[in-house]
Amino acid sequence: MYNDKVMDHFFNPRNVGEMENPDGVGQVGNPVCGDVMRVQIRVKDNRIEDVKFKTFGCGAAIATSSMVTEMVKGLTLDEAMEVSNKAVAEALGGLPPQKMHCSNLAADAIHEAIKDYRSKTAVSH
Amino acid sequence: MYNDKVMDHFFNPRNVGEMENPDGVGQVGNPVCGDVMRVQIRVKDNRIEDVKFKTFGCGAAIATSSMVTEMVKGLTLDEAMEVSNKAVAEALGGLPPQKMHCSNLAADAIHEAIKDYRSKTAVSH
Amino acid sequence: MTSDYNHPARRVYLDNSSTTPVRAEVLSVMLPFFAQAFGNASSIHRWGKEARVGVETAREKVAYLLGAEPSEIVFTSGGTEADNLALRSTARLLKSKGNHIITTAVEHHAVLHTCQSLEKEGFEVTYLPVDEYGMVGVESVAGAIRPGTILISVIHGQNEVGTIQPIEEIGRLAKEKGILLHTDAVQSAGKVPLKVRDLNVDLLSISSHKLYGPKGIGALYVRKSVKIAPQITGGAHERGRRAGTENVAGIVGFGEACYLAERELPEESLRLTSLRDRLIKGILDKIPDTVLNGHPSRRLPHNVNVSIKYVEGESILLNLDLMGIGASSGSACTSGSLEPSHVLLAMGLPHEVAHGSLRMTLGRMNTAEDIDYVLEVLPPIVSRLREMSAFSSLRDSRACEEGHGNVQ
Amino acid sequence: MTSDYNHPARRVYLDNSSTTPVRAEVLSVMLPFFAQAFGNASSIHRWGKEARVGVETAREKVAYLLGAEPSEIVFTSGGTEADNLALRSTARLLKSKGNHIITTAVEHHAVLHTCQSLEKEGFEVTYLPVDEYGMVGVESVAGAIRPGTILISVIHGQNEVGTIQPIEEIGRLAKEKGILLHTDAVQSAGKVPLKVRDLNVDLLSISSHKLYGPKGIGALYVRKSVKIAPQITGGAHERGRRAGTENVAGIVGFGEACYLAERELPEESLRLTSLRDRLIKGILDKIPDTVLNGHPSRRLPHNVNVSIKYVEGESILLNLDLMGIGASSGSACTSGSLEPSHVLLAMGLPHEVAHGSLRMTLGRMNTAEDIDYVLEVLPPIVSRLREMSAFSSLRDSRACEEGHGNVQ
Ligand SMILES: Cc1ncc(COP(=O)(O)O)c(C=O)c1O
Ligand SMILES: Cc1ncc(COP(=O)(O)O)c(C=O)c1O
Repeated sequence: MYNDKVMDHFFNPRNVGEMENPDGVGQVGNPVCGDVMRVQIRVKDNRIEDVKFKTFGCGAAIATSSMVTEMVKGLTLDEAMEVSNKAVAEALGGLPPQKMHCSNLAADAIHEAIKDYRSKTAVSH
Repeated sequence: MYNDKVMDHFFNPRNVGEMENPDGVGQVGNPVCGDVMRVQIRVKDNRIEDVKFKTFGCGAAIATSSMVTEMVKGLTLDEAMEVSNKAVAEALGGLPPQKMHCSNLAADAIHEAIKDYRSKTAVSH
Repeated sequence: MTSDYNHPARRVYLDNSSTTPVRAEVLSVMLPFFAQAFGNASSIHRWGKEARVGVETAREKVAYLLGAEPSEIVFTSGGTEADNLALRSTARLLKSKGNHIITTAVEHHAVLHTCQSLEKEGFEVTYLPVDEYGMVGVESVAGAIRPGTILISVIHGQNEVGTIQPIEEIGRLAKEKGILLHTDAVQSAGKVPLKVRDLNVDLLSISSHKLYGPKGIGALYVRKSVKIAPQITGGAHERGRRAGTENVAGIVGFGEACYLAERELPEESLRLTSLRDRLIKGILDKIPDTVLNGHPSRRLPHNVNVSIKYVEGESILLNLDLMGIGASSGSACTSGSLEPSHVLLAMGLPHEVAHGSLRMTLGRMNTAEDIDYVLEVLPPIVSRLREMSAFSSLRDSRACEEGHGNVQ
Repeated sequence: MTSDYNHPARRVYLDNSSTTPVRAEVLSVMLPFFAQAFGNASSIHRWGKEARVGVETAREKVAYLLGAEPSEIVFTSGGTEADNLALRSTARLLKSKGNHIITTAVEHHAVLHTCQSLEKEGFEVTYLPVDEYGMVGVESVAGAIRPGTILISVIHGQNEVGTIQPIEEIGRLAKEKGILLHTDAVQSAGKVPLKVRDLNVDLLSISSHKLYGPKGIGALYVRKSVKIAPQITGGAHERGRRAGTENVAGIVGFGEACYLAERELPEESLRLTSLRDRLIKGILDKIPDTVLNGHPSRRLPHNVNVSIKYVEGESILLNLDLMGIGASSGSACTSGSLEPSHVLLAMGLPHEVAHGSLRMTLGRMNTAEDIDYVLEVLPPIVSRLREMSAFSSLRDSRACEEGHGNVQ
């Protein structure tokens, strides 16, 4: 069902975990639907310096979470906002059709984390 | 489908053929239905001294024709009139259910031959 | 003429339109799917994935035979189910557009009885007549089309008499009129080229066991643009078009059989045609009062069907069987009903001639020696049966018959 | 935790409710029917007669498993088709008597989706609720009966959670009320005694590939006094109850599988029960936050179904597969829809717990060592997934969650 790249990210996910005092946190999905992704970012000079994730979900959910963290690390926040769920799926070499809708929300989680960061910094300024 | 006794009568039918100047002839069935049986009898002292048949039909039709000739040879005409199609089927050890209706008319042919004989002798007296 | 049933001089199977043996190459690709790659093709573990690969590879091979795309192939439990699915699904889905179906008088029971059952549901069915060769005319199809006609179903290669119908032309007509066309190609598959794009068909049925694959598996080709509703409901198998755990080993065998059939078709079909014509000629030459049934040239390469007058089909079959020859007949006794073959009657054969029909259908194991054996064995069987036949005596002695008027 | 996919430490197939491998004894009786006794069972020649003997002997063996008469067995292409035949045929034939059908919320899709399609045809269907164990109450069946109820269909052994329904009692009730009772016994066959006279059922579905027979074949038991109309129409096969050339090899294998299953049932069912309980206990003991789904005692001997909280089913399956273990889940991701198992939801499980369900179904190849291997491999998989699960962190850190309110 899944290709080798997806399986690699599933079995050896990059950037799993949590950080202390993240600059932004994004969470999408819903346990009722079978998917929850939670992303934390550390921001420096308007760039994503570090990123960690935790995901409850199927193979696609975990692999896309892992993939997106690799993709956005080092990008500017604006660049990271341009990364789409579709781009994540493509970077993984494609997902099974039935997985394109559910289980592919990882980019959304990043966007939420960036928005969270921006809203907090907006407030503190 | 057919038991060994039926097959024996089919492959080695008794009393096939025609006789010269039979005392009675009976014919039943219809080529349109796939079965025609024709029986000739020679009568002596009110008994069936000899009997011959010709049959167009399936395995059951040929086997029942053969069987009935064996059964009636030597019987009085009244006794032969008592031989039923059912009795013929039983003497053969049974026929497949779908053959009980069609292809099992041999006793009828005998009865017709006896009636033919009786009608002719009635006239000549 | 005695013969030991269990030790006939030769065994000659001439009933390949009824079913065929599974080829060794086919059985060998099936075997791993019984106890090793035995998974449910819907499961995500290794056993399931192996099974899925088997199913999808087979789907490509079936598609290759038909010049179709793999996604256009729906596996079913056989030709009968494929015919049922094609007709019932279309009828129900298009009910709002119309309730008229056109078919022919020479369809297999799988189509004929399904049409009859649709009539009970309120559909109107036109059963087109055929000519003396069992051929339906394109004009007659054209003439039957009316507003509300939703489906045309015409058999491709007729199973009893071998006549090949003008499906391409009917296909062009159907396309022009925007009416769906189904063809039952169960007998043609692997015998004559059968490319769905050339045929202009929307739906086409095939069956594995007619082309050296296992029994219990078949397929319906469904053109990409055509929607069908499942007739067997349950899981989401076959993209929602046919529920039920996939018969993986059967599908794999079927695929291989289609692949081999397509690869060998050009040569094998010539070989069969020459055997067929040798057998037909031999029978007509050696046995008086015989006629060929079906079209002389537009004919399946493996089909021989003759009527042998004054004898009944089952009697011939039993005698042939004793001699090791397997064949079939359209006589009532072998059709499981009181009527002889509806196909022979539709072609205008009298009942009594239809009762004496003999079908011999050739296959890849048959050789010229088999044909010669049949031509040696059959004539004496016929003479013997004719000698004992009350029907042939009718012919010879109409006069004497009148003396004893007991014909019912 | 690394493992080479192609060389796992052990291969443990625990998805026997999904399908089973064909037993060697079964395959060996099937083999002669592919290329030697390959005839069409309806043909009158030697090839046909051999095939017919195979089919009828198999019919006796299937009847033996069910304590039925051979004439009460109708072969179908599988469990799904048997369920479809039972429901659709009854519904149509009894339409004049009424249009109400009673079933349960925990049926297999083969019954559930067929009932839904009958609703579209105008039938009314009551889907009875079940308790937390997936059990339907006899009183609840009784309460749903009304004038116009023509059929009750209740699954025998539930395929996902293993709960065995009180069919005997429902059967007594149905008999008393003169209503036909169908049961889907696909999962129970060969696992628990299944005598149709004891069960008081009129119709009962079974499937070959669930009991070590080949895929693509099944049967519907039809009590002698019950008439059914064919759902697949065509030839007069199966006494007019199911058209299509008989899948002879499949039928022969199915028969043998039934015979062996019945013979070995008493011993094998005890053996499975003890393995099952060892596995259940091991999981509940070793992995926190797990619950058993289904009835603790009125349960199929080979079924283990647990919910493992805070992890999602497919993730577990993929990890188990890497380690050589085949299992299944009721999670949405493996059900082919967005919803998790309708069965777990009907039992009242919250969605998120249903997503984390894991079904392991034992079979005749499984040993105590297999169970121990699973109990060694599964706990670290679960820990690892839970560590990376955003869902478990929700549990531990409700407070912090509120700070970042992006939950959709
Ligand atoms: C023309 C035709 N259609 C349909 C069928 C039915 O196919 P199956 O035997 O696979 O059900 C047959 C053969 O029986 C056939 O010859
Ligand atoms: C309870 C139940 N009913 C019906 C079926 C369908 O049987 P088959 O796979 O033979 O179509 C299954 C299995 O898939 C099942 O578990």
